[in-house]
Amino acid sequence: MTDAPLPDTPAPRTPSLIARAIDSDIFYSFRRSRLTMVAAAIVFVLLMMALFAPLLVVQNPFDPAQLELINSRISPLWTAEGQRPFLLGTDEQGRDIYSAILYGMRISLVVGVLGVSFAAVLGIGLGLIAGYVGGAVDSLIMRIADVQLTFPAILIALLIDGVVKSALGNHLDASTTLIVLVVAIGLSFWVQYARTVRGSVMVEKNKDYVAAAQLIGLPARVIMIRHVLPNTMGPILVIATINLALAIITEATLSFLGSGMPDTMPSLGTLIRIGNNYLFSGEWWVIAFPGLALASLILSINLLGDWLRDALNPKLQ
Amino acid sequence: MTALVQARNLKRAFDVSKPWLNRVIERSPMEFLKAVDGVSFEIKRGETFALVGESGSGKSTVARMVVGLLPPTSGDVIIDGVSMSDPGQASARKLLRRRIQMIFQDPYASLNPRLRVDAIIAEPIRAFDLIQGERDIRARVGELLTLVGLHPDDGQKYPHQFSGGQRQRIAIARALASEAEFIVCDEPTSALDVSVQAQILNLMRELQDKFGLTYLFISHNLAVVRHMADRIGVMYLGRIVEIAEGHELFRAPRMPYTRMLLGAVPDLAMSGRARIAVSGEIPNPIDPPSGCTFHPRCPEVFDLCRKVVPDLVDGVACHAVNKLIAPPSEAVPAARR
Amino acid sequence: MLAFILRRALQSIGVMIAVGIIAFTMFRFAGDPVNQMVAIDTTPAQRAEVRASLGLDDPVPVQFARYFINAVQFKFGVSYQFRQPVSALLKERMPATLELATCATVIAMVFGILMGIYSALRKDSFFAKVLQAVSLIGISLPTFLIGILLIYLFAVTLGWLPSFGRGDVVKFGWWTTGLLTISGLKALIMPSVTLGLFQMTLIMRLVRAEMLEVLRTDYIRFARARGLTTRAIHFGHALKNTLVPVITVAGLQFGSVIAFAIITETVFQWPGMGLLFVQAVQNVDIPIMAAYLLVVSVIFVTINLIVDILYTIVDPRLRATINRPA
Amino acid sequence: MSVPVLSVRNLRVEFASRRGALRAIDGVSFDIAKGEVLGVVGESGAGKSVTGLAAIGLIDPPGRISGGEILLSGLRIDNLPPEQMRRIRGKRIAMIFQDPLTSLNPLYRIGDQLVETIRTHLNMNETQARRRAVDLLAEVGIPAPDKRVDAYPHEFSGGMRQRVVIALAIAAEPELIIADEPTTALDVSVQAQIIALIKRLGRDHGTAVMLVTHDMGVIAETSDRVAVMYSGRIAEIGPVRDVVQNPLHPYAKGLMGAIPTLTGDASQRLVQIPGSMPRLSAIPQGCAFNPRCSFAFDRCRVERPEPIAVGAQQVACHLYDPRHSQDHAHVESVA
Amino acid sequence: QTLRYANQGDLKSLDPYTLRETTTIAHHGQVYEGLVGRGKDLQIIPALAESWETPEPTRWRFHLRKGVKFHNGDPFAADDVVFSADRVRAKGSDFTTVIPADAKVLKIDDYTVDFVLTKPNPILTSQWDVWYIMDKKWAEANNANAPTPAAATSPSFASLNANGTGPFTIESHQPGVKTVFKVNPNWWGKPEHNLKEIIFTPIASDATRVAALLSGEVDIIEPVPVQDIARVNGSANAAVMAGPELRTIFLGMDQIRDELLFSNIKGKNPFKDIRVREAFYKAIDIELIKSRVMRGLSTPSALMIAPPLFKLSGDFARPKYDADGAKKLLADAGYPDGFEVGMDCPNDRYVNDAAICQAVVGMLARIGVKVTLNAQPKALYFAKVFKTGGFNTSFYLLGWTPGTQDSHNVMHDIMGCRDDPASPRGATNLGGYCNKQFDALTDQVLQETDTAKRDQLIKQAYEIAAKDWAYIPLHQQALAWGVSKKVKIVQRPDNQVLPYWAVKQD
Ligand SMILES: Nc1ncnc2c1ncn2[C@@H]1O[C@H](COP(=O)(O)OP(=O)(O)OP(=O)(O)O)[C@@H](O)[C@H]1O
Ligand SMILES: Nc1ncnc2c1ncn2[C@@H]1O[C@H](COP(=O)(O)OP(=O)(O)OP(=O)(O)O)[C@@H](O)[C@H]1O
Ligand SMILES: [Mg+2]
Ligand SMILES: [Mg+2]
Repeated sequence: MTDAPLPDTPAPRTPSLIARAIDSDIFYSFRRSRLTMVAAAIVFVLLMMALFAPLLVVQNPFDPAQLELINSRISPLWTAEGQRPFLLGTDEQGRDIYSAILYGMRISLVVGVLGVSFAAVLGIGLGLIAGYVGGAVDSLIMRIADVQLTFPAILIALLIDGVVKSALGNHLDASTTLIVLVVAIGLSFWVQYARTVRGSVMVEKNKDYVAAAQLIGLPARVIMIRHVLPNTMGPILVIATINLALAIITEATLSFLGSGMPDTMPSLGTLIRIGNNYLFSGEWWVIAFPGLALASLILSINLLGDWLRDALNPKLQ
Repeated sequence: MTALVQARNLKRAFDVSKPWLNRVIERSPMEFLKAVDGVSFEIKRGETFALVGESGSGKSTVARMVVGLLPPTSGDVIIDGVSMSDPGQASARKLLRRRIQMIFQDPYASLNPRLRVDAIIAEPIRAFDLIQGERDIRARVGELLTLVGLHPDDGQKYPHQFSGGQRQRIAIARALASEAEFIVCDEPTSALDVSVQAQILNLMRELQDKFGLTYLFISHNLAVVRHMADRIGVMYLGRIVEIAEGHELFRAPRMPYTRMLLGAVPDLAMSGRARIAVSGEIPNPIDPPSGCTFHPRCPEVFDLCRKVVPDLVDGVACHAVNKLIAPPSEAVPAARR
Repeated sequence: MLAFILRRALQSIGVMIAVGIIAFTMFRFAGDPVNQMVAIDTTPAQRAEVRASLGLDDPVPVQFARYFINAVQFKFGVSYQFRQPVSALLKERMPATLELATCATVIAMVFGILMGIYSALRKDSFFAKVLQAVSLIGISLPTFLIGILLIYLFAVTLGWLPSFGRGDVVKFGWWTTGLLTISGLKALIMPSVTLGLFQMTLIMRLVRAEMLEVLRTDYIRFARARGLTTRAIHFGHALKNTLVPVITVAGLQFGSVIAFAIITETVFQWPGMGLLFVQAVQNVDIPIMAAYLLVVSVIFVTINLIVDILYTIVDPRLRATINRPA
Repeated sequence: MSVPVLSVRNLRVEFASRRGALRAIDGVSFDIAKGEVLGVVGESGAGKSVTGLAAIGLIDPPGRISGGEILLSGLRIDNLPPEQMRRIRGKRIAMIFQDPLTSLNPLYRIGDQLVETIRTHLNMNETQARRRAVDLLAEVGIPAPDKRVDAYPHEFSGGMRQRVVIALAIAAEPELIIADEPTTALDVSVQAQIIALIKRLGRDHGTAVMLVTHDMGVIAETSDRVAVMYSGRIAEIGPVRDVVQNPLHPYAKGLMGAIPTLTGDASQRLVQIPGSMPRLSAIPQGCAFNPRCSFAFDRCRVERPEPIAVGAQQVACHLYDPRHSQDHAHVESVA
Repeated sequence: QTLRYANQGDLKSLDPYTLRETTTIAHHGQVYEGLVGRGKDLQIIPALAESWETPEPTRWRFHLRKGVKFHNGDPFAADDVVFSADRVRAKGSDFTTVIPADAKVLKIDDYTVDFVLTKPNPILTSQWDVWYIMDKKWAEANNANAPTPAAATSPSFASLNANGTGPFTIESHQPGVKTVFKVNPNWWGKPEHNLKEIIFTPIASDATRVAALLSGEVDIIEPVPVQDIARVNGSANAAVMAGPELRTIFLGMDQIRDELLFSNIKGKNPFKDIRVREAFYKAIDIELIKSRVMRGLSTPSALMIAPPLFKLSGDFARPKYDADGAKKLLADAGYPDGFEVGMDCPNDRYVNDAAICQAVVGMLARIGVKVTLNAQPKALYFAKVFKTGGFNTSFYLLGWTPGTQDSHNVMHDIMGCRDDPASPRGATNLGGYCNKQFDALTDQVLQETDTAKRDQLIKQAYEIAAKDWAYIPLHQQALAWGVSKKVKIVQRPDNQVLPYWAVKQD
C-alpha cells in the first residue's frame, strides 16, 4: 500500500483514562476557571461534611434526648456569650446550629439527589420511549409533559403534600415527608429530562451510526441503550446538576412554607423557617448560618452546572 | 453471470401531508413526496454501479431501500436471489444481511462517538458471531485496520481523534468486518478534501480488486462517478432518466438533463467544451411538473413531454431521444392537480 | 394559521380537561368531602343524605361532568376553612396576585432583557461579569431568603417600605388595584422585586445566551460584512432574533411567576391566591387547592396560547412553515 | 500595472487557544488587480476563509492579525479604527459567505435588508434605495424583482438566495468582492449559474474578486490567477492555466492529480498524497508539507521555503531554489 | 383616627354564634353586644340590659336598654332577646351552653325579659358577655334564623353580614385578608375611643407581624412572639403590653381507650396506669420551659385554672421536677425502657406551642419515652383532637380559658367524664379523664351559692384530680400585645383585643 503513516498520528499510544481526563478540554476549562474550582471545593467540602456528619457534630440534632433546653439560645462561640462546644450557637431547643446545619444539609442533599435521580430515571425512560417509538405514544407522553410543565415544581409539590396529608389523615411523619418530597420533586422535574432525551434521540436516531447498527441487525432495544442513550447524556448531566440546585431550593422552600420537614427533623429550609421567627430578636445566628449554608451550597452547585454547560457546549469552545 | 443485485420498479413515497386539522380546514388533500418513483437497475457481481444526480433526486432513498433500512412503498430488491421484502424469505435474508454493508457520507455521524474504534469495528463481527474469542476478534480488528491503512493500535482511540479521511477508513473497515460482498456507498467522499478523496477512492478500488466486492456507488460528482463506476444511472426527481456504461455516458450523453449536468461541471482541463446553457433549478419534489419532470428546464421540450411520463427505453427516459418510438397506447397523461 | 390556532386551542382544551380530571380526583377522592362537612356525631343516615344531596352517589363520570360544568361556571364548592364559596375567595384574591405577577414580570422582562443585552454585547466588561455573578446569586438564593432579607433591610432597618400586605386599594367592580395609591405602590415594590428577581436573572441569562448565539450566526457576520453600523446590527438584527425565542420563555415564565407568587405572598402576607393556596395546603382545604389548580392552569394555558400566536406573528418563517409538520 | 485593488503583504493571523497562539495564516502575500479574479484553493483548514476574513477586517477574537499588512487600493486597512473599517466594508469590499441559507436574517424582508445596506453606504432616500434594490435583484437575475423584493428569505430557493446575497454584496458597487465558497452548498446546475453571474459582474463592473473554493474546476473556469494554499501559507500562485496544467509545488502537483476529471483516463489510479493536512497545533518545522512530500530533503524539515518566482508562477518550495543542487527534471516526474 | 390592628388569627365567621374562639369573639364584640358586658377588670357590667335581678333563684329578670338601634336602624327590643336566646341554643351554634337548654325565655314587655331556669344557676350571666344579641327582624328577613354551624357547606347571610348594636359596624370583610370596621355614630353609649375606623389584618407570620408593628404599619399586634418582646420594647415607636393571661396551657393523656391510637404498646393503654401519668408529670421541667422557651413570660401552674380565677389556688403546688423518680415510676409500671407515643400539638395557636411540645418531647426522651410529635396548624389540630374529630389523640397540648371565668367550666368541660354522649359534660375532655367523685363535686359547685363553701368544694375536686395525675398543667402564658406608642388601650386578661377602649393620638 502506498499509504505512508499519517503525519498527525504519531506513534500510536494508549493514554490512560486519567491522563486523557487531565488532557481533556473539560478539565482544562475547569482548571482555568478559578471560580469553578472554588465552587467545586465548596461542594466537595459540604458534601463530605454532610456525609460524615455523625462524626463531625457535637450532638445529633434529630434526637430530642440529646437536646438540652438549658443550652438554648447560646450565641456563636466568638461572641461574648458563646459557649463551648456550640460553634455557631444554638436555637431555642438547645439544638446546636452547626450540627443542625450538617444534618439539615444531609436531608437537603438526600432529597435533592434522590429527587433528581427519580426525575432523571423517569424522564430519561419516557423520553427514550417517546423519541424512539414516536407516533401516538410520543404525542401522549409529550402532551403529559406539556400539562406537567404548566405547573412549577413548588406547586406540584405543595399539591402532592396536601393530597397526601389529606389521604393520611393529617399525619405525616418525617420519613413519609421525605418520600413525599422526593416524589414531588421527581414528578415535577422529569419533563426537562424527557424533552431533552427525546430531542437528542430524535437527532441521534437519524444519524448514520444508528443506521450502521441497524444494518448489522441489532435489535432496537440494544441500539437505543448501547448507541443512542450514551450520546444523549451530556445535556442530561448539565440538567441534573442544575436541577440538583433547584431541587434543594424546592425542598428548602417547601420546608419554609411548612410543607416540608418537621421541626423535629429540620432540613436547612426548616431551620430557616424557624430562624425567621428570631429575625428581630437578635438571635440572628439561628437564621444566618443555615441561610448561608443553603445559599453557598446552591450557589456552588449552580456554578458547577454553569461551567459544565459551557464546557460541554461545543459552540463555546 | 446473473446480476447480484436487482432493483425492480422501486418506489418510495413519504407522507408530507399537513396535519389532519389543516387539511380539513383548508380542504387540502394528503400530500406525498415521491422520493423514488419507479427505479429499476441491476448490478452484476464485482461491478460498480453508480447513481448520480443532484440533491434530492432520491439517491440516498434508493440506497437505503437496497440495504433494507427503508421498506419500499412498492417494488422489490433482490440480492443473490433473495427478496429484501418477501416475508417468506426472512431466514434467507438474515443470512444475507452480513453480506451487505454500507458506507455513509458523513464520517462524523456514522461512527458512534462514545465507542472506541475497535468496538465499532468489532460490532458486526460480534453481531454475526463470525469469530469467537476476544483475542481472535482483536486480531481480526487489527488486521482490518491495517487493511484500510491504519495502525492496529488505533483501535484504542475514539473516533473524534481521527481526521475525516481516517474515519472514513474506519467505516470501510467496519463494512469489511462482516465479510460483506456488496457495499453501498452513499457519497463516501463528498465530505472529504480532494487529496483525501483520492486516497479513499483508491482504497475502495483496491479493496474491490482484492475481494471482488460489488459496489453501489452514489455521488453527485460526475467526475468521481466516472472514475469509479462501470455503469451509471442518472437520477432526476426520483427517476432514473438515463442509464449507461460509464464511458458511453460521458462520451455520448443522450438525455438532455445528462448533457446539461455534464455541461455544468467546471472543467479543469479547460478544454472549452460546447455546453448546454444551464437554466432553472430543481422543482419542488412535492409538486413535480407533469409528464417528464425535466420538461420545464429542457431545451428540447415539446408537447408530449408535458403530458406523458417517458419510459426508460434503451437506457434513456426521454421523448426527444426516443421520438421514433410511439408512446404506449395505454399511456394517459399523468393525473395532476 | 387558522388551523394552527385551532389546534393550539384544542390542545389547550385537552390540557384543561386533564387538569380538570386531576382537580376533580383531588376534590373527590383525596379525603371524603362528606366527612369534612358534617360533624362527628352525624348519623350514617344523615351522612347518606348529605352524600346524596351532593350527588356523590352518581356514577363517577356524571360527577366529573357536573364538577366540570360547575368549574366552567366558576363554581368550585365551599372552602373547608372559610366556609365560603371558593370562587368568591378566589375572585377576591385574584387581582392581588395578577397585579403582583404582572408587575414582577414587567420588572423581570425590562431589566432582564436590558441586562441580558448588555452582558451579551459587552461580555468581557467588568460590569457584565458583575451582572453575571449577580444573576447566579439571583438564581441561587431561594426566593424566601431574598424576601426576608429585603424585609429586614427596607422595612425593619430602614423603614422605607411596608413589610406586608397591599396597602390601600381602589375598587373597580370586583377588581381591586393597589396601583393608584401611594401606599399601594409602595407595598408593591418589595414583593414584585422579590418575585421578579428570579425571573429576571433567568431572562437575563436567556437573553445573553440567545444573543451570543445569534451574534455568532452567519447572517450577523454577513450584516457586518455589509458594513452595517454596530447599532443596526445589535439592535436591529440581533435583538429581534434574540427576542423571538425569549417571548415564548417569558410567556411560560408568567405561569411560573404566578406559581412562585405562592412563596412571595407568604413572605409578604400578600393577600393573593398564592397565600390562600398555602393556607389551603396547610389546612388541607381541598376545594381551594383544586380550584386554584384550575384557575392557574387556565391563566397559564391562555397565556401560552397568546404567546404561540404572537410567536407566529413575529416570525415569518413560522407563518409559512406552521402548516408543515415539524 | 496600476496599484492593485487588494494587496496582502506577509499576513499573519493567530488564534489564541489553550495551547498558545495558533498561527492560522503565516506569511501570506498576494495582490489582486482591478477586474481580476483570484482563485484561492486548498484543503479544508488551509486558511482560505481566514485570509478572506482578514482582508475585510472580520477576524474576531480569539483571532487577530498579528503581522503583515493589507492594502486596499494602496490604503492600509488592517489597522484602521473599527468605525472606519466598517465604512469600507460593504462599500468598498464586499463578502459572500458559503451558505446562502443562513446568510440572510430570516426575520426581515429581503427588500428591507437591501434598502438597509444601500442606505448605509449610499446617500439615498427610502424610495431611491428601494428602486435600486429592485434594480439589483433584476441584475442578479431574480425574476419579477418588484414583487420578490417584499418576500422573506425562506420564500426563496437556495440558488435564488445566493443571488440575493450577491445583490447585497454589490449594492454599493464595491471594488473588491470576497466570495468564500459561494457555490459549495448548491447543486451543480445552480453552481454553474452562480459562477457565471459572479464572472459577469466582475467583468461588467471591473470589480476585483477573490474567489475562495475547494473546487479546482471552479477556479479553472473562473479565475485569472490562482493561489494554492496549504497550512496557512501559499504554496503556489500564478496564472490559472499555468498552475493547472503545469503545477510546480509537489502539493499542487498532487492536488491536480488527485482530482478526477471528465476527460482523463478513468481506469488510472488517482494521484494520492499520503496523510492529511496537519492541525494548526502540530505544524511541522520547515516546510509544512514536508512529511507528506516524497521529495522532501533535509532542508525542507528545518527551513521554511520562501516564494520563488518560476516563470509567471511563484512557488514556495526548496526544490526550485536555484541553490538546490537537484535539477528540475527530477521533479517533473512526480506524477 | 384609623386604628390598624393585626392578629395572628382571623375573624372566622361574621355569625356571632358560629365559633367560640377568642379572636372571633373579640371582633364580634366591636359590632354586637350582649345583655351584659364585661368591664376593664372583667367585672360584669350592664350592656343591652340596663339592670337585672333574680326575683326567685330560678328566675332572672332583665330590664332592657331603651332607644337602642341596630346598625340598620331597627330598634332593639325584647323580641330580639327571645329570638337570640333561641337561636343561640339551636343546633349548629357553638354557644349552646350559655343558656341551659331547658330554660324558658319569656317576654314580659318590650323592654323586660325573664329567664326561667329549672335549677338555680348563680353564674348564669358569666358567659353572657359573649352571647351577642341579634336583630330578629333582620335575621328573619334574610333567612338567617338558624345559626351558621362551623361545618356549614354554604355560607348563610349572617355569616357574611353583620348587624349589631355595638360601637362599630363592619364596612367590609375579606376572610384572611382584611376586615374594616367603621365607627357607629348612633351607638347608645359614650365612646371612650377616638377612632373613626379600625382596619384589621390577620398576619399569621410572626416575623411579618412584628415587622409591621416596628415599621409603624400597624398600631397593635397580638401576640408579640416572646422572643421579639425585647426588640419591640427597644424600638422607638412601640412597646409591649404584657400581662397575665387567664389561659392555662396543659398536657392531656388519653386514659379512656383500652389501647392507644398512636403507640407501640399494643393491647393496653399505659396512660391508664397512674404511675405513668405521674412519671410524665414529673419528667417535665416546667421552670426550664419557662426560662428557655417562654423567656420568663409564663407562670407555671399547678392547677387547670389561672390563679386569679380561683381564690385557693395558693394551696396547690406543683410537684417537683424529678426525672429519676419519673424513670423509676415508669419502670415500676412495667416500662423500664419507656415506650413510644404520638403527640398532637398545634403550631399556631398558643405562645410557642410547638416549641413547648418539642421541649416536652426532649424531656420525655430523657426518661426513655419516645414521642413522635405531630405539630400542625390549629385548624387541622382541632379537627383531629376535638370531639368532631373523635378525640383522635393519645397525648396532646391544649390551652383553656374558662369562658365563665370560673372553675366550674373547667371542671365540667375539660375534666368531667365524657361517658354519656348525650350530656355536654366532658365535651373538651380530650383525654377522657373520668372520676365520678369529681363529677359529683362539679355538680355541687354549680348549685352552691355560698362562695367560701363553693371554693372549698372546688379545692376538693382539684385535689382529687391532682391525686389522679389527671392532667399535666403547665403554665399560664403571658399576654403580649405590641402597641404603638401613639395608642393607649386597655388590656384585659382574657386577651380580647377591644379597640373601643383605644385612644390614638396623631
Ligand atoms: N424521511 C423522509 N421524509 C420525507 N421526505 C424525505 C425523507 N427522506 C427523504 N425525503 C425526500 O426525498 C427526496 C429524496 O431524498 P434523498 O435523500 O434520497 O435524495 P439524495 O438524492 O440522496 O439527495 P442528497 O444529494 O441531498 O443526499 C428529497 O426531496 C427528500 O427531501
Ligand atoms: N474562530 C477560530 N478559532 C480558532 N481557530 C480558527 C478559527 N477560525 C479558523 N480557525 C483555524 O484557522 C485555520 C484556517 O481556517 P479556515 O476557515 O481559513 O480554513 P478554510 O481553508 O476556509 O477551510 P474550509 O475549506 O473548511 O472552509 C483552521 O485550522 C481553523 O481551525
Ligand atoms: Mg443523499
Ligand atoms: Mg472556509
